[in-house]
Amino acid sequence: MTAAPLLQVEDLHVEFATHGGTVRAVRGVDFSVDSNRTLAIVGESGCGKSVSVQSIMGLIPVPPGRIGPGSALLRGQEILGNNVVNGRDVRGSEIGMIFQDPMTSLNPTMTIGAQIAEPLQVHRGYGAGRAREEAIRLLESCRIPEARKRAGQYPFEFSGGMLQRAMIAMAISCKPALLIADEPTTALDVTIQSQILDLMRDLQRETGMAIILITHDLGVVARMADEVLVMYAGEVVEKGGVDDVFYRSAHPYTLGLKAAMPSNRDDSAQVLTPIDGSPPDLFAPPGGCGYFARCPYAMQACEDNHPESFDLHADHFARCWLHHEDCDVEATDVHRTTASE
Amino acid sequence: MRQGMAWYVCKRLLQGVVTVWFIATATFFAMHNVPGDPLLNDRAMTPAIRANLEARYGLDQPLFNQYLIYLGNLAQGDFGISFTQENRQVNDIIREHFPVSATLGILAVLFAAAGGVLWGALTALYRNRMPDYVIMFLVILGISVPSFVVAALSQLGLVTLNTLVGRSLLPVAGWGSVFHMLTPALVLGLSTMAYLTRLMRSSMLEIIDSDFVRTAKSKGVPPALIFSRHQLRNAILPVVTVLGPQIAVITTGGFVVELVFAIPGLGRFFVEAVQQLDYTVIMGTTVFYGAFLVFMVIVVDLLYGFIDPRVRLQ
Amino acid sequence: MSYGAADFLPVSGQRDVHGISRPSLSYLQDAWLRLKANRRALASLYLVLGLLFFTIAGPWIWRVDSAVQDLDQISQPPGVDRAALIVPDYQSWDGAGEAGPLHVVGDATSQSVRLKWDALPGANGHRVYRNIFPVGPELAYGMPLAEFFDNTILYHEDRLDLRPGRYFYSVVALGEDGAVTANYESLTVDVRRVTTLAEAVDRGLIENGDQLAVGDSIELQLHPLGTDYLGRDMLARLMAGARVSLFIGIVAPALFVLFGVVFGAAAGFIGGRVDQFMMRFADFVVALPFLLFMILFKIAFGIGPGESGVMPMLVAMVVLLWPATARLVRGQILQLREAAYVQASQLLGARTNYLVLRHMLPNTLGVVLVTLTFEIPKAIFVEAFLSFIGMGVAPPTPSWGSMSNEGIATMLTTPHELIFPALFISITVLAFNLLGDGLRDALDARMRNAG
Amino acid sequence: MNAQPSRTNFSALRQLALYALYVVFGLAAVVWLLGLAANSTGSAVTGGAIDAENDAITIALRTEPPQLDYGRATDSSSLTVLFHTMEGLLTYDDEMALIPGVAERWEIREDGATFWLREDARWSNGEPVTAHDFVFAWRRVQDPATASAYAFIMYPVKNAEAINRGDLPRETLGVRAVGDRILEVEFEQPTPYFDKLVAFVTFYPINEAFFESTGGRFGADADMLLYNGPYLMTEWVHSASMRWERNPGYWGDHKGFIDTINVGYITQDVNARLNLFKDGQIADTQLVPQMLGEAMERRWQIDRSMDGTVFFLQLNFRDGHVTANKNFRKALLLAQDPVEFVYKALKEPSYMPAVSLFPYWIRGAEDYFRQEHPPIPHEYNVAKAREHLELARQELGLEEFPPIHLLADDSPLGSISAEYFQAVYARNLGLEMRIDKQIFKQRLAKMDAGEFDIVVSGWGPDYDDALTFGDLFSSWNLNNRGRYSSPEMDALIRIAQSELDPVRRMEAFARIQDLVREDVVIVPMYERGWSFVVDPRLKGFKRRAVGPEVDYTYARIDEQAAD
Repeated sequence: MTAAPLLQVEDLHVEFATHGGTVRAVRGVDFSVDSNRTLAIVGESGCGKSVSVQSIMGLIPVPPGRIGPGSALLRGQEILGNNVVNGRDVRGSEIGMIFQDPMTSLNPTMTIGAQIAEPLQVHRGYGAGRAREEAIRLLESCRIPEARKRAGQYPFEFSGGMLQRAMIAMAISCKPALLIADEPTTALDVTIQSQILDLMRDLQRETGMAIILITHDLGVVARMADEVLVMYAGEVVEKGGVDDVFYRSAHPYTLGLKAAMPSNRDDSAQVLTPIDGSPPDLFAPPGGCGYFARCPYAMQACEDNHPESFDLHADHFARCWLHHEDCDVEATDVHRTTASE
Repeated sequence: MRQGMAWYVCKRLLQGVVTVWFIATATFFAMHNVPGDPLLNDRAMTPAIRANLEARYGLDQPLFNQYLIYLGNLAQGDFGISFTQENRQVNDIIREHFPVSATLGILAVLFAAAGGVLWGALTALYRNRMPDYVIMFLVILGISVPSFVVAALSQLGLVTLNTLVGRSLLPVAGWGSVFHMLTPALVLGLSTMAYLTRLMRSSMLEIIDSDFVRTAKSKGVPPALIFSRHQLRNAILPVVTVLGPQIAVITTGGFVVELVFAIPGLGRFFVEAVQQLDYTVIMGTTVFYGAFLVFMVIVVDLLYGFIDPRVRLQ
Repeated sequence: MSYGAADFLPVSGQRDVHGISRPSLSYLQDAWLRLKANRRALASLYLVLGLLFFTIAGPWIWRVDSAVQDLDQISQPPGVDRAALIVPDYQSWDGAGEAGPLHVVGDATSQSVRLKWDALPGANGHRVYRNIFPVGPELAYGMPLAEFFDNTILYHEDRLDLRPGRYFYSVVALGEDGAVTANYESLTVDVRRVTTLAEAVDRGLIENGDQLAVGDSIELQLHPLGTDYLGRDMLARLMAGARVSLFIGIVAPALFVLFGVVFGAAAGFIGGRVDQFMMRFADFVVALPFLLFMILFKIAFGIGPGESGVMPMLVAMVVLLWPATARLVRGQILQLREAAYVQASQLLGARTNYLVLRHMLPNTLGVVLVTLTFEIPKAIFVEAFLSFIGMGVAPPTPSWGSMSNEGIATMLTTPHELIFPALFISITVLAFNLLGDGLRDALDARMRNAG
Repeated sequence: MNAQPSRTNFSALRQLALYALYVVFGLAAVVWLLGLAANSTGSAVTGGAIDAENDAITIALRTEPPQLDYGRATDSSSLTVLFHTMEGLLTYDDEMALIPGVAERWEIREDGATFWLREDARWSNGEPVTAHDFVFAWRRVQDPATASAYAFIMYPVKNAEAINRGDLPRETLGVRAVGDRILEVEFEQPTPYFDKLVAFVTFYPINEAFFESTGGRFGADADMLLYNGPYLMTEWVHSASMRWERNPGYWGDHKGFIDTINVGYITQDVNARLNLFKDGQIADTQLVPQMLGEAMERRWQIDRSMDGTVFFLQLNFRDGHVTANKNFRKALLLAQDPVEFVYKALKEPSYMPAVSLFPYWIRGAEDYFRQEHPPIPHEYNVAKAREHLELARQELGLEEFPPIHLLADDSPLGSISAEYFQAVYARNLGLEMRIDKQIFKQRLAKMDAGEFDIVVSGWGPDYDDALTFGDLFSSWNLNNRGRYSSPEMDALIRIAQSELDPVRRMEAFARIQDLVREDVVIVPMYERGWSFVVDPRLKGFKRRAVGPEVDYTYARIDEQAAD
């Protein structure tokens, strides 16, 4: 059965008008995610990961932002632009979201309990008392000890990890079908990180929700994701199942990311190779491949011709001229499909 | 916790008492260093008359004795008798005239706070658009014209208004009814209102794009609720912190308005007392205002804890 | 589109690295760039420079003594006709002249108008009035110039602030009890502006008395912004006043901020009991009611003969206003002491002086600069306020505050005496406020992303 | 983040508007509550300037009367209040002539005076005003414990000065009651002007029993006084307002016509008073020169009066001051023109350029003193002034004159005077004047200590006699702050004080007038006056040269005058 995916994003574009001109932050992104699945979006800072999901959530201020063309269908219904489906705001009810820095992402003058209860009051119409009880239950389910006492406390009384748990509790309070986690563990130390990730996994198992996980940490991706989306300069450069992307990386940028990531498998003299240069200026995106200037395999075609998206095999795509059938450049570490399989 | 609080209040009050003593001492010695003589009058005095007057005010004592007597009286809350209004106790003067200044001051602060928060929030919501520019221009105008000019002009405006209307819509000067207060309080609160508007605007702008507002949006909280629950409340915090000192500044700084609008407040007394070198009134008002200021700061510090949970529990 | 094999040849050699290449900037350079980008702040900076130019260079360009009184042109608004006729020197008058009903003896000039009249029927004395309107049915005769309680004196010489134009003089009979009656006689008089040779020489309009003769016409002194109540040139006074107001406005904050920095830095760096003690002292000073003590100190320091009173004001401000800066700087220093790079520097064996001068003070500079800019308008206002309650600078030294205060009295009749000084205060205060805003935005890292 | 305008958040605006509404209601409530509180600290004056229906008027006073304990009062504001509510042995009528007050007749002899008190003079508690009340009051004034600054005015009474010094008991004062209605006074020396003295507040009676009952707060509040004048003060909110009501127990029917006089405002600010007048809130107001233009435009009937005070530059005769040199002083006198000063610099039509120490309204033997004895006219002669200055320079053996210290008070007029004379003497004599502007009490301290060369000062009358000006420059008068001293002057003043023949006495004053001019003791500036405007419905309002500044005791409301 091939029902429509839970969330289907097609040809998403986002721009920002600034003093210096228009920043074309997201340029034609497609992806989809289904219940019980986790989609990871990886990429350098500023590659458009957060902007993509924030535009879906309606968190991009308009103006200066401008969204479109493109569509984002939640269960087949358009949510891009208005976020209201059947008269109900999907934010907080259908889609929950957690953010990078839990310290600043919570209102310092409201109790944790009240903030968790807020979506329930807004979307479910709960009364204050019932919402509060539910908030306490949610805190418990997010493994916060002494939840009743904690619910009455303020954010500054919480540690970072605790806050992120509270954020999760808040995001899932209305039992959303989709949880978007925007770099949820970046600001936390390693042990807490893994606890948070475990918690998310467990919650997914319990509720069957879909998760979009934005991160630049490939370790997190490996651990959590079912599918991976690699973004670069506002575009998707590679997309596929987690194993495809990791072990059969088909884009030089993905390879570059992997090379720059420490791995805990061999702790011997490991050499991390940073990617030279920096991403292109999104005020005036290059006509050709955005990675051209940094790519070790750059070819004549790459400079002026925008790469097509090549379907390597079952749901594994890469946007690189190397996969063109006429290309015979030597690039051993790039997984070339059509030739070998 | 509760005990800690009591101890904290005690400590603050004790510090306050020491501060008041410092103020009293500074005032006393500054006062007695002022060249001139409070007893002098247009008509010269014979040595006999002069001696009589000195004895009456204890000025025949050595300075340090005077200081001790003064402190002793102060400890009993007695500021002595006025040099110029010889039949009145300075205590009476303060008791009768401070409420006037305080009333005016409270109203001015209320105007300023209400106006500052409203205008500030409005300009932030309309940032970089016409209403923002217009209000900010007025605000800048409000802080760049000396208060006595504003006071004189507004009084002239009242006269013109009343002439146009053909009857006394608002009193031009004086004190005694609600209507007497409105214009002076507005004038008095104007610069504070301008200051608070700027403060509110910038803190509101900081909050508008803050992470937790984004979180609230992601929860689907309706805009009106985001504004009132998440933005306004947090943006007001810095405004509240400056409100305390502002109350004291406004209440003590009402001279200009009191002079121009013929209001029987304590500020006017102080200015007149200085011109007359009325030692006891000068010392009385200064120490009283100093104590008031110290007290207000303590009260506001304590109150602030109830508004900002971060302060309360530290 | 189709691609050929040539398209897939590797690119060799240098590629233009596509990236954001901004030169790295020092903190202050960065701040300067940011300030330049803020148009309002930049405009205010030019305004401040303009004011300084006005104050410092102005008197070299407009070489008019601010103390010289031109009593022929008192409270003159800008841009009035300055032509005057030269008449002989003033000679006193004892009422000589023909008798008759109310008439003018000699010429009616801005020097004097000589009136003579016959006793009105039934009068026990007379009152002489001058008006700017003809006497109407309400019998508003105008302003009373003189009164005589018997009929022995039937003349009056008006020399009261005469300006060129039309006046309506009335002589009113006084009744039995000396009260004004409705029995009056009126006369319309056109007054010409005149001056004498001696005065013209005195004012430097001509070299000596031979150049012109009685009956010639002459242009009186030019006063671009008009004159004040004693006929002094407003422009020159505004420049002189600028020196006082800006001196107090800039020097006083500079001094107390400097003292505050030293005090605060010392307290913050030494720390411990000394810090506690120093800050307690600062708390005391903060607790002093500012305006009250300002007034008190102002009179306690006193002003000697010929002194302007600027110095006592300065001292009083410095004594009372330093603690705010001290607290601020102390706070900053305490933070910086914990900063990693300072501790690193300390570990590397940097000496205390070096630490404070190289690392700590430069990093508090931004805050201090912003404080300073915001204190300047306050100081200017304090000066104006003291002038208002009569404790400002001593005459004849002008300041913008004292000039506005004097101008308030004549707000309706000669508004230029209020408008100009008040405008200068407003512009200055405005400029420094905007500059302060701009500086804060430029220097405050926290604000780097905001508006 | 960006400078782009953001989309208007209308729901936030609606929320804001809602809050604004709450705030407005909240403020209204607070204002209302505060209004209730303010009633007790101010005055809710209604009825405007003239309330013909209730026969009431509203006026403004310049300052709060600091001292209604009339044994110690010294200032014009207190004098004004006391003049309306109290009465001494003698008082003034609307023409400023002395008329009977509590005393119905009196007699002044060389060695003393007798006053016969009227039967129907009553205190406001119904008790009669008796001779004992005067004896008590006068003794109290001289009692050192009272510390009366004006005790000196009573020194002509026998033993007064010695009592005040503490050398004699207060009972030895030369005043006694013969029964309830005869007051006998014994003089220290002949005092022909004693009748004029007793009109002054220091000589007012005090009811001893009432005084004791006030517990030291005599005169501190409206109920801390007993009244015997045409008005009773029924309410006194300090610094804010007073209410004077017609005294039904007052013996005469020649004053006190208006039922209620509300002092609705107390403010020094002339602009505020003008605005109140324009707004129809007060019945009269003073007009300073800058206001005359507007007053004419509004077609007001502007009035004028003399204030009684003469202003002059007082010169320092102490050693070491260049002003001690007569030629220098002459130069100062000749080099300035009071006419120009008054008409150009001050621009005040009610002021008169001064030519003498004595103001023009002082009475002589028959007519005005200055009609009988005209002063030498002023001569403005710069050339002659420079000659005298050169002589002075030679006499003093100076290369150049040191800077001259010009002491002035902090009033606007004090400043203008100082600035004007600084410029005049710089222009005409090339002298450098240093202005020394001081607040009231500091200026007095410097005057007493002689720390000045020239001081801008004025002298107002205490009583209606030439002597109030005439004895100013006696060598023993402490108000002679320049320490001018001349045997001739002292001799003349002795005559003026004790001579019983009015003609001879006035001749002495005439010689004093000339001597002041010859020796250049002062440089006369102006006689102060008032320009003012009165509501046309108020008739009989007076401004006075001696005693109270303003006098409403003869005022009436004339409704016909209203248009």
